[in-house]
Amino acid sequence: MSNILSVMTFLPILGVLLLLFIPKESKGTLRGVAMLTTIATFAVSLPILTGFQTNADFQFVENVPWIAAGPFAMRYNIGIDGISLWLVMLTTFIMPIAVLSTWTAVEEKVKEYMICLLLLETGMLGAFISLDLFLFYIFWEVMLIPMYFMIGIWGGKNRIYAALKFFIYTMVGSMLMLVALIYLYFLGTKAGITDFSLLHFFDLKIDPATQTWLFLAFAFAFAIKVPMFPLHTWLPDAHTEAPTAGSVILAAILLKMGTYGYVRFAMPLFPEATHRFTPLIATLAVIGIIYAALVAMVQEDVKKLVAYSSVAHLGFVMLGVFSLNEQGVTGGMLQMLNHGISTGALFLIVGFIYERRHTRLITDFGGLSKQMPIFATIFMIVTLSSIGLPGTNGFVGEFLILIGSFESSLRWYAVIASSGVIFAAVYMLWMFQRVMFGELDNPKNQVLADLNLREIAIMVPLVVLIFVMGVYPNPFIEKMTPSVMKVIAKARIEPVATAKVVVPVVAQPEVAPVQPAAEQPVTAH
Amino acid sequence: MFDNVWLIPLFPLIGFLINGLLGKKIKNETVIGSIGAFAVLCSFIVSVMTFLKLIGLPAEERVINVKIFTWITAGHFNADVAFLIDPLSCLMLLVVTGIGFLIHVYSIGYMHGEEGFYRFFAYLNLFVFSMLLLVTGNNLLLMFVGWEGVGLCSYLLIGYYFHKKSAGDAGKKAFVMNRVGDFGFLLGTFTLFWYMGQTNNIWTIQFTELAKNANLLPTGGVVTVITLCFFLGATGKSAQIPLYTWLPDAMEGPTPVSALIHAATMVTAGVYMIGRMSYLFIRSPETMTVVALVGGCTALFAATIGTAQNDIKRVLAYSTVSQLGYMFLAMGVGAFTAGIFHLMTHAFFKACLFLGSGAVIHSMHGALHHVHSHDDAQDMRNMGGLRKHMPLTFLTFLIATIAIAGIPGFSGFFSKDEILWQAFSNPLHGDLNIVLWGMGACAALLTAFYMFRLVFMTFFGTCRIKEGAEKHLHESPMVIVIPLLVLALLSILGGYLGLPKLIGDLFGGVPNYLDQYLEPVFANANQYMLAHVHPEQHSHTLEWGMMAASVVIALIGISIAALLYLINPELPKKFTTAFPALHRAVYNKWYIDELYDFMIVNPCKALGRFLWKGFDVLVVDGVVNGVASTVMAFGGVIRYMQSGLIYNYAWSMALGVVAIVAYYVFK
Amino acid sequence: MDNLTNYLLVSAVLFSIGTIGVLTRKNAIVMFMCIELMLNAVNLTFVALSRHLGNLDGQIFVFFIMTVAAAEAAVGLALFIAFFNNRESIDVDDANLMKW
Amino acid sequence: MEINVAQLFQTINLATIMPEIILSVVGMALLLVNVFVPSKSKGYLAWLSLAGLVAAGYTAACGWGQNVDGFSGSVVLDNFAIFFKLIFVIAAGLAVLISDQYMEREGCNQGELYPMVLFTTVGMMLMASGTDMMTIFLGLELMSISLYVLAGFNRANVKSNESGLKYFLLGAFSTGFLLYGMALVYGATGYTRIAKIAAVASQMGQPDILLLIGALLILTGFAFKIAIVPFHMWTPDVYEGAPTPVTALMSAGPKAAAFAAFLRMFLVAFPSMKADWSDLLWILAVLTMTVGNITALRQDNIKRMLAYSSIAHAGYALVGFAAANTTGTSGILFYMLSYAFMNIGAFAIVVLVAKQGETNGNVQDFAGLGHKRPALAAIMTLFLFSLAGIPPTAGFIGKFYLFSGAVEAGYIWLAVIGVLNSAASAYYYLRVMVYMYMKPAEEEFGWVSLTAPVSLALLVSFLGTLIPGVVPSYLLQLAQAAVKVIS
Amino acid sequence: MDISSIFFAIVTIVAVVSALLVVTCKNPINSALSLVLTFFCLATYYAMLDAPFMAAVQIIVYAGAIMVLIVFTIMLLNIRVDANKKHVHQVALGTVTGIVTLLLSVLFLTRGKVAMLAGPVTSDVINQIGHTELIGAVMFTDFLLPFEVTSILLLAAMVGAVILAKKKLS
Repeated sequence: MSNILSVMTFLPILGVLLLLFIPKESKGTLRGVAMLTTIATFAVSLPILTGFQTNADFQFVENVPWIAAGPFAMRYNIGIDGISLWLVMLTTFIMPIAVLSTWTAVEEKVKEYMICLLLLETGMLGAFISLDLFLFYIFWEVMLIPMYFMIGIWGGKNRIYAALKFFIYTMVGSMLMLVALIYLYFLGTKAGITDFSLLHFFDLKIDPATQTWLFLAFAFAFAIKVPMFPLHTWLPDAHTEAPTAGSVILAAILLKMGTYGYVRFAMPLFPEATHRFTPLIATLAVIGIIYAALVAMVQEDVKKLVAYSSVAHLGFVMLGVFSLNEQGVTGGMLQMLNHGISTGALFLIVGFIYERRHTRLITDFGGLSKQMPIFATIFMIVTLSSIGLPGTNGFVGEFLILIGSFESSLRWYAVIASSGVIFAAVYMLWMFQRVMFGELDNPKNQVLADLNLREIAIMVPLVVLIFVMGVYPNPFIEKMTPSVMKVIAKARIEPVATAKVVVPVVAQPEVAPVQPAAEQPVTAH
Repeated sequence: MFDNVWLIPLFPLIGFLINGLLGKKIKNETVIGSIGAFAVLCSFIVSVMTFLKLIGLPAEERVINVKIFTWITAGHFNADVAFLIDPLSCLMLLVVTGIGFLIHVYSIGYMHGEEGFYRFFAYLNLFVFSMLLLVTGNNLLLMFVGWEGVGLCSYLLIGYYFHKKSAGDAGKKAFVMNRVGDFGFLLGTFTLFWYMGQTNNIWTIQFTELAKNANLLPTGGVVTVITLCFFLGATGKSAQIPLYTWLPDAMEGPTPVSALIHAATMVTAGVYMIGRMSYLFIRSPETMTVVALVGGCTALFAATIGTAQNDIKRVLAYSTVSQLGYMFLAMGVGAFTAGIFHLMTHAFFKACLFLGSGAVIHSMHGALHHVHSHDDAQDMRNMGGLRKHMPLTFLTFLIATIAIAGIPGFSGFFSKDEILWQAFSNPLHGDLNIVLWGMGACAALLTAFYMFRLVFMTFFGTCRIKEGAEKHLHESPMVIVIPLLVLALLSILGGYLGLPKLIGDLFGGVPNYLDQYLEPVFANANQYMLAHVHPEQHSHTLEWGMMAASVVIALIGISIAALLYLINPELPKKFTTAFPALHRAVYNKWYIDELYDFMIVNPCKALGRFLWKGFDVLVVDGVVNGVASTVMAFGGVIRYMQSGLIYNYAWSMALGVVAIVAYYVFK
Repeated sequence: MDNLTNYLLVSAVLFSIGTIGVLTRKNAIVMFMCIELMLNAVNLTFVALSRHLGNLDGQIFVFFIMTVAAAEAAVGLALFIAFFNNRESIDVDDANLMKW
Repeated sequence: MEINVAQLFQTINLATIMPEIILSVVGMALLLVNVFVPSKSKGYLAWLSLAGLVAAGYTAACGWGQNVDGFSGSVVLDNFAIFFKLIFVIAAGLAVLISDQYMEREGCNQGELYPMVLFTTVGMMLMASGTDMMTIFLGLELMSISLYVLAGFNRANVKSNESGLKYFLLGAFSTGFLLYGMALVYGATGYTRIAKIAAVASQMGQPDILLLIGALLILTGFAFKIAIVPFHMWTPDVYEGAPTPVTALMSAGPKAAAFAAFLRMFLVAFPSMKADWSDLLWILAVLTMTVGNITALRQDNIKRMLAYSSIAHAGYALVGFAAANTTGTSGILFYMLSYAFMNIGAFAIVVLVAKQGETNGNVQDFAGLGHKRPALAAIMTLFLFSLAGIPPTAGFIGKFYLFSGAVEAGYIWLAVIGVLNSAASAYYYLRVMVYMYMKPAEEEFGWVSLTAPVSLALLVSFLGTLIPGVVPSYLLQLAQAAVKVIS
Repeated sequence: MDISSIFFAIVTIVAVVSALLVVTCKNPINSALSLVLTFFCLATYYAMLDAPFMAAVQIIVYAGAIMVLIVFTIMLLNIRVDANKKHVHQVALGTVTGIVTLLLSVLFLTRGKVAMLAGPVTSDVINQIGHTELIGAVMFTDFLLPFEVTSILLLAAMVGAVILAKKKLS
């Protein structure tokens, strides 16, 4: 099947069409169809994973003309490489879980809800597989719409504010990116590029001043999505108000768009600017890590706390990605997946207790461990994954990021970022303690039921992945390595000869001569 | 040959999985306990076999890496899941699995009837697994896995009684403080990896590789930074100044946990780690000084606090901190073997002490329960005269106490004396030696004092327990007593593994087995030391003299304790009334916790709150919403230009025309 | 040439007076008359220019402007009447239901 | 002066104005038919006029690519004109389709509406086709006078009166400036034919001040029709007061027509002064976008909101004009077409939701539409997203080309201001959605009757908004071909 | 200063004064009558500019048709004198704007150059062939289309006027 990517991407749309013909009263059928659609999408995505060749090329490519008018030529050009592969897999994997998570939480307007979810899936998959800048932009914007509705219609008390804030915040960024995109295209046409295909632009030489502006525009859009300090304030609102599935998708996948955007577009397209802005971005990332941790510490709302923890985690991702060496970028990519899984799981967990108690205030809970041991166990595991305990997925990513950035010019940033490890433990464990430990003194909490089978079924795949990725991350790393190397090769500016050479560039131990230890003069008397 | 090493951590892991996943279904305590204990026993057996195999090898071949699978590869960073079998790790394996097994057995009795029994054993097994990873991991990262893993288990086990707020707090405190240390560990790892790679193009975090290439490292400088980072990690895990405060609080956990984790094994991880990387530490004299001073200070400082505590476990906890200080003192003066030696003997007698105190508490608790009293079962002021009721426990406890006090013939004497002698004689720190020795000696005095204070208050004198409860006090079941006996035995015998040459010579050249055994591990460090510092030759007389001095010191301490708590129990009260401020300060642990709260915890929270309400909400969102509302306000103003009056509209048009025309006319 | 400029200036004066009228009066009919005045000023410009340029295009234009003016007058006055029917006024101040 | 009649007839070439002829004839016929149609069945007139429009559109489309002129060069039927004529036909057709229901509800179901719509369309077509200032002027006046009438059509309604009155007075006032400008251009060049003006202007080198001022005054005249700040003041009031179908037509048709004439005059006659006027358009574009959007933020009446938004949209289109390159101008064409679909579609929904007497026309009254009439709400959502410029809609593609034009011409800051405006505008479009989906209905919806013509209008505008958003290539190529003849 | 200049000056004074009266008269009827006077002045100008046909049309269409319509409407609506609402600001702003307009016009009119076309239609030609005939020849050849469009325009205006001015709907 040569068009498997298209099939995967547009399968949810098929589901939407099906949903349209189901009366809105038969909620069970609606949920079932949505569930089946997402599972089918996941099933379709599996051959992509198995058929993926471990090399740096784009695979499963489809490339047909789409728009051609005036100076522009857009193509329906899609494909995946090691970088997008896992994000696509993450998306298809999370979606059934998201659908399942709302089985009982959403009772109103089920039809619209499911339609939104499926549209969102198409949008996200499309954005990950687009190799045409214009196509990417389209999907990028399309994603906003269902998310906007999900927050606005099924959200909490302050949902309208949150939805509008989310939408307009993101739109401001992406609109500037659009201008940059157009400008880039016209730069390209002068160099003989005839369409929007990303691959063509990789080879485009752009003068540094122009790069700066273009990079800023792209980076701004992505930074909002990531979100990076200080553009993060939409996130806590959006997360707090969104329904569970919305938060899960937002955290697990949507935020990755930002970091993915950096890796896929901003960095390889504008290497000089990347080089120039690395300190700035690293600074913001590190501030984000510490800042979000401090703020998360004093949150009273569990969901908001998790939302701020997202900001911190993505700070790590940014730091890793901008360290521009294999460890850092690989770590960043891994951390994206990890964050998707663990923070997604955290939001699900918050959703579980919210569904039971209709409150998310930490002070309303306490001692739940006694009443809900299975829940407590899963919550604990996810919490640990989130604070990056070795053996869980969170650790591998974080460690690689830190070691990568430490090795690069971002050494001091890495030092400060490492302290985020402490803060993460503080706020997560404190929250865990306040919710799960202590006396079970609230009568409302004394009657809570433990997780039911459906909820366990939602969490088990995530928990399994948490450990699999923590204990045996190599398969994940291997598939992305060639692509990561390619990105680095494109985005990296070799230090000028006169500059102080500090770090040997991607030294290959087996090739580079290793001086035998014995020949070293031993300082002896 | 060592292919089955992976079994060692595997058994506890299996035990953990079985108990953790199925424990709730199993329900039968005996089965659960047996699974837990058996898993560790299996590990112990494999460890013993491994040990035997290892000593069967020539000394120079006793370093074996066993790779299981590649864990992480990214660029030139590579970390395997692989085990390092060498004398040091083997010794630790034996200690961990051996004592671990005893404590598992003990726990079956001790934890009887507790809610979440299966959980306890699952955690305990997980802990053993993590600890085994820590000691056998052949690279820094795998060690770190164990390092954090034991921290986690410690957290889980401290918070075992999660419904108690204090337990939750203590667990969190332990984890966070450990994390501070881990931060140091990580930084150390990064710096080492980067520096080694950058200067020598050796990109590795594997211990044997690092050891092989340690000669490439300079003295001081970067190595100081690296080692200080690692030492920060060690202070966290091993409860040294400044990160020691979590350990006393950790006594919120069940007593077996205190024995296993917070006395015998986990807290020694820092010492082990320094031993493991002795070749690094020795290359930074500055760090060595820091280690020695911190160790000495901690030993002394914790001991002072220990003198004023009334909670039986707290006394032991401060004693642990203090003893760990000794170990660091040893490491800091370059007496690595002595440090490890003390680690081992301490594991024996401190486990014994904790388990003994557990037995006491158990008994007290039962008795108090019978009379429906809410008195604190751990408060020594409620105890006294228990000797009669729990003779076996008393016996083992006394043996362990003598051992820790440093009475000749018992294990503690040998190890502690070795440390004091090294502190005094090792030329590494020059004139600082006297200070270091002095601190050690004072700590020894205090140790003897507060330990015997504990014994006297608990087992001697009149029984101060609530009326009617005394008759319910009884000796513990065999499942508890047997481990005590074994440990007491070890507390006596353990010392003879590392007889000082001086004494060994007395008995016809009995060698210092431990020294010989560990020699290959510290060879690199020792060689370096030999090459760089010139040991002064000390006369045997001096050495004998020092030994005698330490015995005298111990005896003085015991005497004072006897005087104050046995002979004239009114004296302490007088003393406290005479110096109320001092007593209060010591009793309240020199207010260090409060200081930390004031200096770090509260400012952090305040900062967090400020950033949230002040920056996030006010500034960032203020700007965002401000822009929005400014635009909206503009809209509100501009719309009023739309007056609805035609002549206004016409005027606007005319003005537009005039403006445009004027611009071009005057251009 | 001078002759032409004079005409153009006169028409500019008339045009400006018309503009002032539109801007200052409130009676819709008077406003409309002022607009007619403006159109006439333009007409004068056209005719003068046409005469000067020696082609008749300008005058034809004026012819059409007059037609349009007539049509506008018809429609405009009808609108005034319709407005007056509802509001009993032809003052533009009264055309103020819709604003902001 | 002898007139050679045979030669005259050769130059006339009636085919060039065949669409106009058809519409005029149908209009006049409808005036007659109207007398015999009972007032309850005026809907037939709608279908008849639709047929006329389709025929006119078809005739126009048949002339694609031929680029013939007629009436000795005072009119032309080229691709540019045809593209615009199709826009007018679509706008008028959609307006006609949504009229019957509205007029019946408002109790002013007079058959004359349809001929007036056709006449105004004729006017627009002449503006697009005119190559002589006189033709353009007369087209403009035909369009305007018919629109004055249409704006005040509901003569029992005070707001409608007021709307007509304001539109008329201000329109006539702006005509004064337009004419003065034309007079000056005539004086400076000696001609009224655009081609000849262009010939004279291009030889001038440094453009004469008279010509320049003339061009600027003409600009202000068109600016009034397009509703460019500061000539926009009439728009909200007139849009609010006019009968909704008329507002729909007004927002799409005349704007496009004015752009057609504007583009033709400036790109054909005054390209030599491009440096002068494109800077001005830059400023006007910024002003127009910003004022339109910012004011729209605070509107509750949805017609008024859409009126302000139409000002903003004029600003976006001006961005393309300021760029004055093929990308930008073809963007204007595409945008005007999409705008006709999406805006009239939105007005159609407004017609449906409103109650008798134009009550229920506030944003708040849309509360709960999403539950009660999900399909309607969904369609409205598409229109709003398109207006906000969010893919995959025609509105987005249009904006993309407009801003691309600006970027291509080096007006990057203009594009940036444009997109920021676009983002700000999202707020008030989203606000409608907020009410539709996120707030419960405050009172029960009346039975929103969906008659066949309105359904057709909605379907057409829905498809017209969505399809060019997904596969815009063909239309864009047409627009490119259309602007080729004037650039 | 020759006689035609003096005549021009007189007509100009009358035209400007009557135009000013249109603007300033409180009573619409007076404004209307003043406007008629202005129209006559313009007709005079046209005559002076060798455009007798335009002069005639000016009188017939403007003074005759349009003004009658306006006056008729004024009478029909029985409009009284402007209700004296204060609107000083508006008057001031409007006047200033108008004066600026005038100044600007003067500036660009005096600075601008009118095309030097020297077309075929000179006063000799006009005298020879006749103004009306000349107009007719151009109008029905070059400007046939606009002429035809005016028919539709007038039709639309007529229909519109009828619709709008009908009695109130019942």
